[in-house]
Amino acid sequence: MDVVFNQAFAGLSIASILLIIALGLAIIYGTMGVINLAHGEFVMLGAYATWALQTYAGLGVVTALPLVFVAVAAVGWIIEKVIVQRLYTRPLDTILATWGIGIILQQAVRLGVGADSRFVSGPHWLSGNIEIGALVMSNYRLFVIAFSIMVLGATWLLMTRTEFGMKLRAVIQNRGISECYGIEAKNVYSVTFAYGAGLAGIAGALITPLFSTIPTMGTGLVVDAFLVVIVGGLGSLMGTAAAALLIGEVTALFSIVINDTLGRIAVLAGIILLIRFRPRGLFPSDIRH
Amino acid sequence: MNTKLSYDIIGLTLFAGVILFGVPALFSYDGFELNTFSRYLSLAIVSMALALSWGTTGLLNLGQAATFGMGSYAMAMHLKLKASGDGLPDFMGWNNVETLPLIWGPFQSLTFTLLAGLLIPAAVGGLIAIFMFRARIAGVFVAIITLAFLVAFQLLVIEQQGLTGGQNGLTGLAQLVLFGWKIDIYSVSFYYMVGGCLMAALIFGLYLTHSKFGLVLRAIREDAERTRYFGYNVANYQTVIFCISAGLAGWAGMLYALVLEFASPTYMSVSFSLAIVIWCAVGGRESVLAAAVGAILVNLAEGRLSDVFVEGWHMILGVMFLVVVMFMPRGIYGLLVDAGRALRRKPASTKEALPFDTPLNPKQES
Amino acid sequence: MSQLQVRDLQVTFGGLRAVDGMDFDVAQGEILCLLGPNGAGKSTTLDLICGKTQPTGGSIRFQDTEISRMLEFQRARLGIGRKFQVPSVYKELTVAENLSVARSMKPGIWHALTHPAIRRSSKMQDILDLVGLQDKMGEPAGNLSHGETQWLEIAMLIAQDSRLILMDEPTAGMTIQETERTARIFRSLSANHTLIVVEHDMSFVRTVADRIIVMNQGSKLAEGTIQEIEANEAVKTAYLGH
Amino acid sequence: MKRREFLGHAGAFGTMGLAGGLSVPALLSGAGRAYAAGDDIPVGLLFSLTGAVAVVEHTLHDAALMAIDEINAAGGVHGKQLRAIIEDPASDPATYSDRARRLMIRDKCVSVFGSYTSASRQAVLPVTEQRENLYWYPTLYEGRECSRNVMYGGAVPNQQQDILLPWLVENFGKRIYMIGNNYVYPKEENNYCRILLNELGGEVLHEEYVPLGHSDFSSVINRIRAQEPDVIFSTLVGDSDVAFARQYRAAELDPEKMPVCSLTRSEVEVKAIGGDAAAGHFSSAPYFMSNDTPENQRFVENYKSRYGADSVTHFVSEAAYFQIYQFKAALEKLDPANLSPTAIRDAAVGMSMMAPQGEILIDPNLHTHLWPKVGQWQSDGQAKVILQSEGRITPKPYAAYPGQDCTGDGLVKS
Repeated sequence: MDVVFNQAFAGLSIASILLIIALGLAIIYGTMGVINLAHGEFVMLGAYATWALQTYAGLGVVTALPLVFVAVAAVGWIIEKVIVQRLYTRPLDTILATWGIGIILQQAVRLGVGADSRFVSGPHWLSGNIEIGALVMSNYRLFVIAFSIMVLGATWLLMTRTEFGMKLRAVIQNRGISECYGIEAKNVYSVTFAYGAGLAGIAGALITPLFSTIPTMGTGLVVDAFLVVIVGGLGSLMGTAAAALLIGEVTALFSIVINDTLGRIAVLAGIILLIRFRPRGLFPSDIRH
Repeated sequence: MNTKLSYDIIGLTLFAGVILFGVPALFSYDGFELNTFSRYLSLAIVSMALALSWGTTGLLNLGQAATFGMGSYAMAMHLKLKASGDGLPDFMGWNNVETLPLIWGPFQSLTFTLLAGLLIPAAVGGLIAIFMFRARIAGVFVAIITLAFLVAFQLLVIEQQGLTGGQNGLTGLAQLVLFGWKIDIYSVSFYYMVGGCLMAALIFGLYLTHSKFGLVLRAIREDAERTRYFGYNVANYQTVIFCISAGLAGWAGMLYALVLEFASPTYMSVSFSLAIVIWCAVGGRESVLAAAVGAILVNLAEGRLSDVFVEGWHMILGVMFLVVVMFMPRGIYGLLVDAGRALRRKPASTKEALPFDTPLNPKQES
Repeated sequence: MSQLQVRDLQVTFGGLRAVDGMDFDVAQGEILCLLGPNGAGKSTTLDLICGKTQPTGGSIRFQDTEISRMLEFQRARLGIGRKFQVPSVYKELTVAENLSVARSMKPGIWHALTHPAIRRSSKMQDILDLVGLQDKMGEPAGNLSHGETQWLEIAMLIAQDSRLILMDEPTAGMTIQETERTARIFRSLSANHTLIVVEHDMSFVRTVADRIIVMNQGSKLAEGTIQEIEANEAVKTAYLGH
Repeated sequence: MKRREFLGHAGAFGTMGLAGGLSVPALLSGAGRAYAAGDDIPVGLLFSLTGAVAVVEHTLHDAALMAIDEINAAGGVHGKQLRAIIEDPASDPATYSDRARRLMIRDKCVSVFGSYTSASRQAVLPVTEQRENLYWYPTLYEGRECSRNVMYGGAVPNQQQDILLPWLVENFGKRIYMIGNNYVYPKEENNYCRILLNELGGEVLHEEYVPLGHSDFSSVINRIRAQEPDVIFSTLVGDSDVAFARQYRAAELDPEKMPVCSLTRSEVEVKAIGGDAAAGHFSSAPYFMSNDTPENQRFVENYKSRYGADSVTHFVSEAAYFQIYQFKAALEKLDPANLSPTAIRDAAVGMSMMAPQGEILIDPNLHTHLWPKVGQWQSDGQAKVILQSEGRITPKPYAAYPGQDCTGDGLVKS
């Protein structure tokens, strides 16, 4: 029984990390239909930005978060303006272009910072565990869970309660008409892409204390995150959250019942079946047809 | 005669001339250079196979590397058995496998191996295709399902170490003996064998694209829905081209395992699969010939660049891909087509287009 | 004897009864026009016949075969052709290729694998002459003007040679002269083909229609010749609101 | 510093390579294989500078290149300079195979130094054996290989575990939890570990493998917490090990009660893990950066002055370094006009020299006699050696397979 609770927490922790990586991707994919394979590299940039801020400016992970967000969002904004913007009419080509961007970002970091793994220390005030009976929860992981829920909420508010969100939803539904009403779709897209990239940067900052910070760290993350987005349903924030939770818990469950590898294969098989029978995801949003 | 067909035949002849005579002469029949080139040629086959499903039919198969890998493992299993003599392949012993697993048995036979390397990938490709296309999965979702399949399949291959050699793959292989000819991969004749395979694959590919079958595939790429209303069973067409493409990929994989003398799960990696897509895009996804040329050019460039810029070559390649995707969406082939069109355009000599309201020929069709 | 029999045809989209108990027959060689306000279920009826939409009830018999559970391509093979509201030619294919795709008497894979993409035939030439595109054979359809594109699509329907052709607003966006020309072609088609046409342009309907069915809210409001329909009180009420 | 110099090398060699590649190469069948006929001796360096493995292989590359430059600065061998030809196999086995062919066939290197992973070594083996070249492999590995064309500079299982296991069982207990990445090296080490544990009366609580690159260990940590083993026996490599160590620490598992004993964790990984999280855990290796010998002091000093004060040396980079010196010593025994890879191999056998870890010796089976140690990591990122073998330990690549032995004549089965 203890194992079950602890695994449920582990699943929640996996889910929170998946969610925070997938959220930016979901926004970019949901609004522009761009499959951003460079998203993993944005996560990597976030991790390196955190490292740089910690090493050269002495900032802790949590204090660095806003700066990391701005830095990676700026990179995303530039990439959108220079490259992605030209490809909105060719969604499949964005797969290739963003893969190319990923290679370039990875190599740029390797040439600029070096190939070796970087060390970022976690916040000291978050070390330690909370223990409830046999359930042991790491404070830092709890923090990541709480933070990802916060980011989800903030994004939801942004989308539904602000003027920008209104414009964004208008552009998603009908770009042409929105432009007639004076909404500059181009700018809305740029800002959205930058916001998605910034979220990836935050994800990178949050996972560095747990993972290894190397130039290739993003490559493996992007496939998982993308599957979360697809399972959740196009353009649906709550769907993305539910899918992250589902995949996280199922992964944790399989990894005790079978093992991590077979568990991952089983999750992938489940995802394939789901896409086959529900291509619009578990929770398709109604805004885009 | 169809002008497109004649251009393709001229192109193929030129290409064959370069590959079969030009390249060997340029490298003075040097074993190392030809060996390097035969690697590129085998990759050209998998790239042209992708042009059939992606460029021609519009189905972006990101799992191409999986079927490629199956072919390479089929060949490697045969050669591993040959290298092990009467005993078990060494890695099985290390994984506490005591008897030869059932699926390994038939690979003793070369005939079976060659057939399996072609047909197993084709069958797997076909099954995935039926699974997807019966449900009319299209566009991005094809890419995602095939990608997820690829990741799962690679994991499975690595996991099943007793059967597959796991992360290390199948190494320590024997040389292939084909009709009593022991193949030396550094020999000119091996180069010609791979070159011959590529030519055969290209002729087959060109035949397909110039047949009515190829035409229907292009129609499906543009508008699958519309094509159904002309009575074509779109799912079947898609399935057959997926099978053919997967079979060709398996064939390329067999050659690749021969050239590199081992089979590795990295042949089934996401990055390898995307690399295939990139070769195809650089050459031109619409033409099998261009896709093959693209694979050779990118790999050649990669080889030469990595010689000059040991650390920066990845960056240069990345920039190259980006430029191609952004400014040459139809690849080198598209540039050539546009250039050809610009040359052919004669000033004001063409007849004016028929206005919509000119009287129609009243002749009634029979 | 009627070629197409539709009985108690029904479809619901999330509670909305888009087509609700349609009954009608179409005879061989007849031109039937479907009229009705927007959302009356005209296009949906065509969708149900060609297989784009699956009915939730009722039956569709084509030449004595029940087709309501068949897939699109199976119905097309039986001889049902469809023209959509938006002109849909293959823009990246040449004119000749477009016609070759449309000419699909043998749509099987084996036949396709063993035959060249384009075969010149006198029939093909006749069709091209009919629509005046004989000089544009090698031109990608995307390069054609709007008018030429319309002709190409009509040529494709002729090439397909379906016994029953379903047309959704074929004259949308046409000038008066173009509409008249189209009407002439339709009349000439009806020698060998049966047509069901959804149309708003009453002058066009007057020219071509043998019979008219007026639909409202998914069901049949009135049926008859043009004169009968124009005299029908229920139609007047539905259309003019008095 | 490092970067500029490195690119300088790369550029120069690259241009040469391009010239060679584009000019029409001589016929292979010419006057036999004239190795090193020119004024210098071509040596291949085949370490990944890009891709996932570059994290470690870059340091191996750096150490090997440093040794070559040191030798050249001291006048070279027989008055000839060593010419390092650098290739980047990009962490991809197929590229390893391709670049190895370049080095061995086109560039006619008399030896090639390279590889960290088993997969890449095995990708290079076919061409090495077929061309009778010599591949110097500096990494610890699973053993059970007996090529006559590979010089194995790293430890095999018996050299890593023979002194370690009895000490572990005596000091911490008999209940072992095994965690490793899913490939041949961890499986082999665990096989050998089980054999030793049987003799010591130990017990394996759980044996678990995660995919390479796996980075979320919450499930593993839950299981460890539930089973409460005495020791965690880890063969995780690279970023998996880093992630595991950091999450182990974040979960507040106490190294005093449940230490992780790793066969693969070195100063490189500890630098990424952070001294705090690594402190208290153990590694078994023949070399630690803190080793107190004059040879090591010189090695570490040179390395730091060349690559920066925060750079670290570790047991694989030490081997990458000393293997260049072994190579040089073998060359010195030979007639410079008549160098060949096999002659170099034969000259190297039986040779002993002072390496940073101590005096090492090349066995006739081409593996190396080493000085196994067990170190406990300190919060400054260095290891404190707490156990050292009494003498050099003989490499037995087939220690887990009775009846098989790797000798100077290759594999012998009895």
